[in-house]
Amino acid sequence: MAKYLFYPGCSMESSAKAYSDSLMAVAGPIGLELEEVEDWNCCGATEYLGISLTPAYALISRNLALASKQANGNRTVVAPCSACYLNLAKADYYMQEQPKLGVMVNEALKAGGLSYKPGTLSIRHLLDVMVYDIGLDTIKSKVVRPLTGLRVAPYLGCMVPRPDYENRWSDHEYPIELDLLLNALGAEVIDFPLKTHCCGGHMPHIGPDTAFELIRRLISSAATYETDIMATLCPMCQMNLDAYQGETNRHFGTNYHMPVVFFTQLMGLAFGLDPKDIGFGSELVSARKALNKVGLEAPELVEAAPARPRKAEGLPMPRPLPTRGPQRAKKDEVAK
Amino acid sequence: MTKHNGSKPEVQERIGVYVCHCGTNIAGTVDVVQVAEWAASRLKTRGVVIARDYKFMCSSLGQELIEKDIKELGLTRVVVAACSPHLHEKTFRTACARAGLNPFLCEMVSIREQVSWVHTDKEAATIKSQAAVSGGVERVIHHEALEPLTVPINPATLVVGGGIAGIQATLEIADAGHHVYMVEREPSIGGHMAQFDKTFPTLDCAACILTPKMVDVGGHPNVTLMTWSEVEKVEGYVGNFSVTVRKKARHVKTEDCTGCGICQEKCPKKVIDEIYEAGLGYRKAIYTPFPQAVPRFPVMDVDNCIYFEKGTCKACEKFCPTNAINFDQQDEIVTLEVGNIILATGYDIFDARRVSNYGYGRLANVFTSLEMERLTNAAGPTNGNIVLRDGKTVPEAVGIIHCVGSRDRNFNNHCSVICCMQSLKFAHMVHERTGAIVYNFYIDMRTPFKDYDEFYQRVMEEGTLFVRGKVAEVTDATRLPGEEGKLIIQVEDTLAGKQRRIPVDMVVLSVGLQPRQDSNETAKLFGISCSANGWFIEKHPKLDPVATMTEGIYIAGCAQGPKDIPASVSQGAAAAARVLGKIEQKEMALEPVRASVIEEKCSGCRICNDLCPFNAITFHEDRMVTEINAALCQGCGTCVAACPAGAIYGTGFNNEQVLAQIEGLLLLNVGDEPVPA
Amino acid sequence: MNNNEIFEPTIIGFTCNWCSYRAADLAGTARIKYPPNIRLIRLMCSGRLDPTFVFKALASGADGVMITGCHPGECHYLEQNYKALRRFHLIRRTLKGFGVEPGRVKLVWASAAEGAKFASETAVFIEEIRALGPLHWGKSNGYTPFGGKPPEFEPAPESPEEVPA
Amino acid sequence: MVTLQALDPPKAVPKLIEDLTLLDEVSARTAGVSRLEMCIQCGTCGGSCPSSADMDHTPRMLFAMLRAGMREDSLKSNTPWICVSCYHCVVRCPQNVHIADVMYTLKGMAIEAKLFRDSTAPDFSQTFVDMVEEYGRGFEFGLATRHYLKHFPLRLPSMAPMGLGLLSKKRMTITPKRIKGIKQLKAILKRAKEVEGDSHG
Repeated sequence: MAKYLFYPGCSMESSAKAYSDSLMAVAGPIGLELEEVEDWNCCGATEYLGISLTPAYALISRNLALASKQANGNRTVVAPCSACYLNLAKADYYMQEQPKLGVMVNEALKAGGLSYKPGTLSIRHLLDVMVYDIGLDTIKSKVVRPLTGLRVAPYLGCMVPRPDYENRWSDHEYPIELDLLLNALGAEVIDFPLKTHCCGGHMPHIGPDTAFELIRRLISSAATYETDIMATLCPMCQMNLDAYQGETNRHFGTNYHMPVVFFTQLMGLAFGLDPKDIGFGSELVSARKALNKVGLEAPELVEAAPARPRKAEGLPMPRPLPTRGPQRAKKDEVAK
Repeated sequence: MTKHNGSKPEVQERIGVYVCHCGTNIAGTVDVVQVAEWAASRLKTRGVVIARDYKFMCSSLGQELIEKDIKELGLTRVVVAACSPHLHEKTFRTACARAGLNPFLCEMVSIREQVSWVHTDKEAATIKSQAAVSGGVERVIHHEALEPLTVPINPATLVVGGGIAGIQATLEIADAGHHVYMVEREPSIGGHMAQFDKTFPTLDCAACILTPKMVDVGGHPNVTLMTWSEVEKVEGYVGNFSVTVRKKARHVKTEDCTGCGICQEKCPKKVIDEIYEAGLGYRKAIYTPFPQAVPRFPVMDVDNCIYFEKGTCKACEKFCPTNAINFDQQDEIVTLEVGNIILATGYDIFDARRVSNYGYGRLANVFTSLEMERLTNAAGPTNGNIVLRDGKTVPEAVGIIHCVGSRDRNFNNHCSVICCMQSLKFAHMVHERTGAIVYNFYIDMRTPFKDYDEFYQRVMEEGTLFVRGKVAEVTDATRLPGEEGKLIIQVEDTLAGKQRRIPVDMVVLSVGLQPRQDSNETAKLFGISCSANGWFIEKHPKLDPVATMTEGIYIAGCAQGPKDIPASVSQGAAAAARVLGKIEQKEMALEPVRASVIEEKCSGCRICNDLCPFNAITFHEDRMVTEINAALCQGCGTCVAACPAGAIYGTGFNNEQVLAQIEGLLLLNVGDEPVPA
Repeated sequence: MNNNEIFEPTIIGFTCNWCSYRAADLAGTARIKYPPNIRLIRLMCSGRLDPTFVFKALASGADGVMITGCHPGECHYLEQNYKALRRFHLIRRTLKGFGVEPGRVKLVWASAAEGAKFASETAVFIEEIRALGPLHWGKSNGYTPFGGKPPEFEPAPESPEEVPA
Repeated sequence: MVTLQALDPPKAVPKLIEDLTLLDEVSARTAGVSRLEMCIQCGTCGGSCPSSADMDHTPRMLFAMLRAGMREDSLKSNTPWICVSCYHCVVRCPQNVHIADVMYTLKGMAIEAKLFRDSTAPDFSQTFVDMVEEYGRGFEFGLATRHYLKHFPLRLPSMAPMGLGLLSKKRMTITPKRIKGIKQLKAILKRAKEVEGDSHG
């Protein structure tokens, strides 16, 4: 049983309830125990940082202080939301890089009877923990209904693989962790070129035209690969791609129908759980077709659609870089 | 040990102190006049009879000043306070010798590198300089007249690395009539240059200018060529190195092989050639990397050979007309005796797969510059046709990206020097061979040196489109109409201030040069230093670019830092000139810093016996004393420090000298009462 | 020394001819600044460092001693810096026995390329010694090893005249 | 005789625009070490930016303006407000400039100097922050309705189905949730604002 402190973030209670439900449903089978940080507050998303420095970092750090108090030897905090994960990790990192910031933040925390020593906690994203701690073998062993034939586009968005202060991910632009996990579920994973491109973030509220274009790029690219469903790991990405898809279609006169769900929902599906219990049905772009596809018993493996042009003849391709786990940069340094 | 209670015994020596201004280099921070005056007055009782300051002590006038004082004032010791002894110790010792004073009675103290250049407080710097002079004076009192040790210089030279720099060095020395051993780890010499097609800015064919030199090396009576070989151990010192080389088993008897190539023809195993063809072409499991290879003998790649894998095949053996194949051949260990060594071990290219946003390895039509060299080379996998990875489609638009992996803190900080010119060369060749539209994406265009900028002008005239901006990404994810089926280069055109998406068919990444991945181990093996990122460090970046801190070891070519072919050739020739100079001297004077045992004091405790890594210490059981072989001793002084009886004497760094210097540095010698000036 | 002023320690630094002395030279060539409290002695190798040198320096008025050499594995004489490392530990133990803070002796590895490291390590050590305060070896307990005597600094010389630039 | 006097009031003599304190100020107000002075103007940021088409200036250009001391022009630029915090530029920047965090700093400075041109973004941030300061948690329903009513009233009808969809699928709650330690949080933020004020002198 792997035990972690858990910082759910605001969306998990409302717009990303499907994420929360499915996570709780799959946590048990894979032996993931999550202890919620008590009375946590909002991380400020991408908004507070743009207003004022110390208050923004104090807001984030209240959570770090609460978590470190609750830690009891367990120093890893897991966050499922990209923005929460980044904000917590960023505050911890910058207070180390720039000790002055740590002093100012602690001055503020003192007013609430709290304190936090930068570097005490280790902030990790849910996917990181799933792939590197729980392990793909464990996940694979729980699969009873492989997602055979389901073409899934892995979509991570920006803030999980970047800026990646601790070098936890295999790559900043083309990380393979989500691909590996979906692969373990038996899905047919698309080599999705935009897997870490932006979903628009808060732009639907600020410059909707900008946001619609960003959403269009992702959905249309996924569509060219004949994707059945997109898997994401961030409430905001899911919200933008799912809830604003209709509006985007209207804006450009397009007619995409691309369901977007959380990767934990697909895990639940593969684990044989009831789609209802893992948040299916709450998406605005219905995932029914994709579900039907899995319901079919081992559909014929259709030699699928427009993969990258890779021919057996002609000049050989360079060999892929040997798979690198987390702490990639550190390894490179040692090699030097 | 000296007594020192403020009333030291009068010193018998007559010491001269010379303080250098070094223009304003020293005088700008240190009050040199004050230092000289202080030495003259406060160190009078310590034997100082004259103290002078002078603008440039190292100038001939400065040296004459010292010589004149030695002769006229009868100086018996000289202290020069100036720059680092590593720069001018020899200068001042020679000056002393000219005036009839044993050169080892001169001591240099550094008040430039270790005082004026690192401190800003003038008062503190002046006091520190006084202390340094004081330490030097106390030390020099205990100096002895010494005769330099001389060692004969073995005229044979080892050159490591058979690229163009090593080839040049080898030929210079061999043509001068001295023997050269050339060790190369690949099956053929030629290095990276052998892979190139054209060379900038003149567009000479690389093979046409390189092959004759390779042939010269291969057939030279003064050259022993050892390819498919690696240096394993280096012992000894300048003049007399003993180098152990592993000749890897070729599984081909070179004495019988005629280089006819039938074995390669018959070998059934095809392997991607990662080295010579940069992964774009194939070779066999028994192969010579390219037709003009020197030597002409193939090597067997046992990791891929079917016989070594499965126990059957031996096609090469069956067809070899001279029975030159030998499956049982073993590695051979050879020891070479050489006087000097030149390291020309070259560079690695940056691994473009690390810049994942450029898609190399993921997007088929993204190529590296080395692949592009092979594509343009008439002897390459496409016979010199510039085509996409499908092997046939001629691109209509090509984007060439500069600075890939260079000038980037995420990868290599340095500028790789050759990429701008190399990229311009590719632009020219794509124009010439395909008529495609060519874009060059650069951060800064760097075209120094003869005829380079003229070449840039020429490529501009040919119609290459230049975009100033570091490319953000190369992608096949289309976004706009017209992008389908293309690679899109997304970049900020910084001169227009706008983001652009430029569709092309082919992308060439001008990857940087970086130190050999094992350059640190190589440096350790030869006892030289590497910079933090792995380039070999030269003795002086401007004035001694091919020598190293270790006598007898020289460096040339890209192992020292990124450079182009002309610069590599120059360095190869320069290193050869340095070696030839040493060979001409026939013998070489070494610092007489050696340890010796004072037999009467030796108690035979044998503590020192295990401390010498050079096996210079032997113990005589019969007399129960230890002896040090001066020829083997390198003068580190570890045994001197270890001897509990003080029975080992370290010439040049004896206990009295060091202890006296400590006292001098701490100003214990000047007594309590300031002596009026 | 005036007690009201900030304590300016005097430190003796031992360097090896091949790496650390050149690192000190490189710090100079690169004009990297560090405080002037260190005075350097060149040995051929850190293996030449007789512990007596350290005790002598401390007993003669130095407040700290910095021993420097090539990095382990990079010794010009193959492995002699390991011997320096062993002696360094011995020296610290001995100092502790004498009642002197072992922190007054520091060992720094610096390659010929590490001028910046030499400068920064020196600056750090000077601050460490400044924090420890002056060493009055021989005064506190009447024990005077090696016949050394407490430091006697001469008064600072008169302010030197300006040298025209 | 006609005099030209009445046509135009006299013009002010142009002032020097260089304000060399600007770069340092931005750096000092940025979390972590900004490395802004290390920019080599290569354009990796502008090339990487997914939303640069909508920006007044590419990030690179904005950094050049900061260096040139063009305080007003750079604080007025919409660039920081269009930044979507995707961190593509941050990981690609060859000089490791903390670009995204500099954008946050510029937003804060623009708000302080009241130099933004379009209030949509600052208002959104402020509304969000107000909610968080009030409840300790984000409150999407309140945020969305308040923000859209003010800035995109015309878009509300077309957005309504989406909002209703979210509500009906229980993905939005109408009542906000307040944390227990809201007093503690308010005390912390109050002190943080004082500390922040002091740090700018």
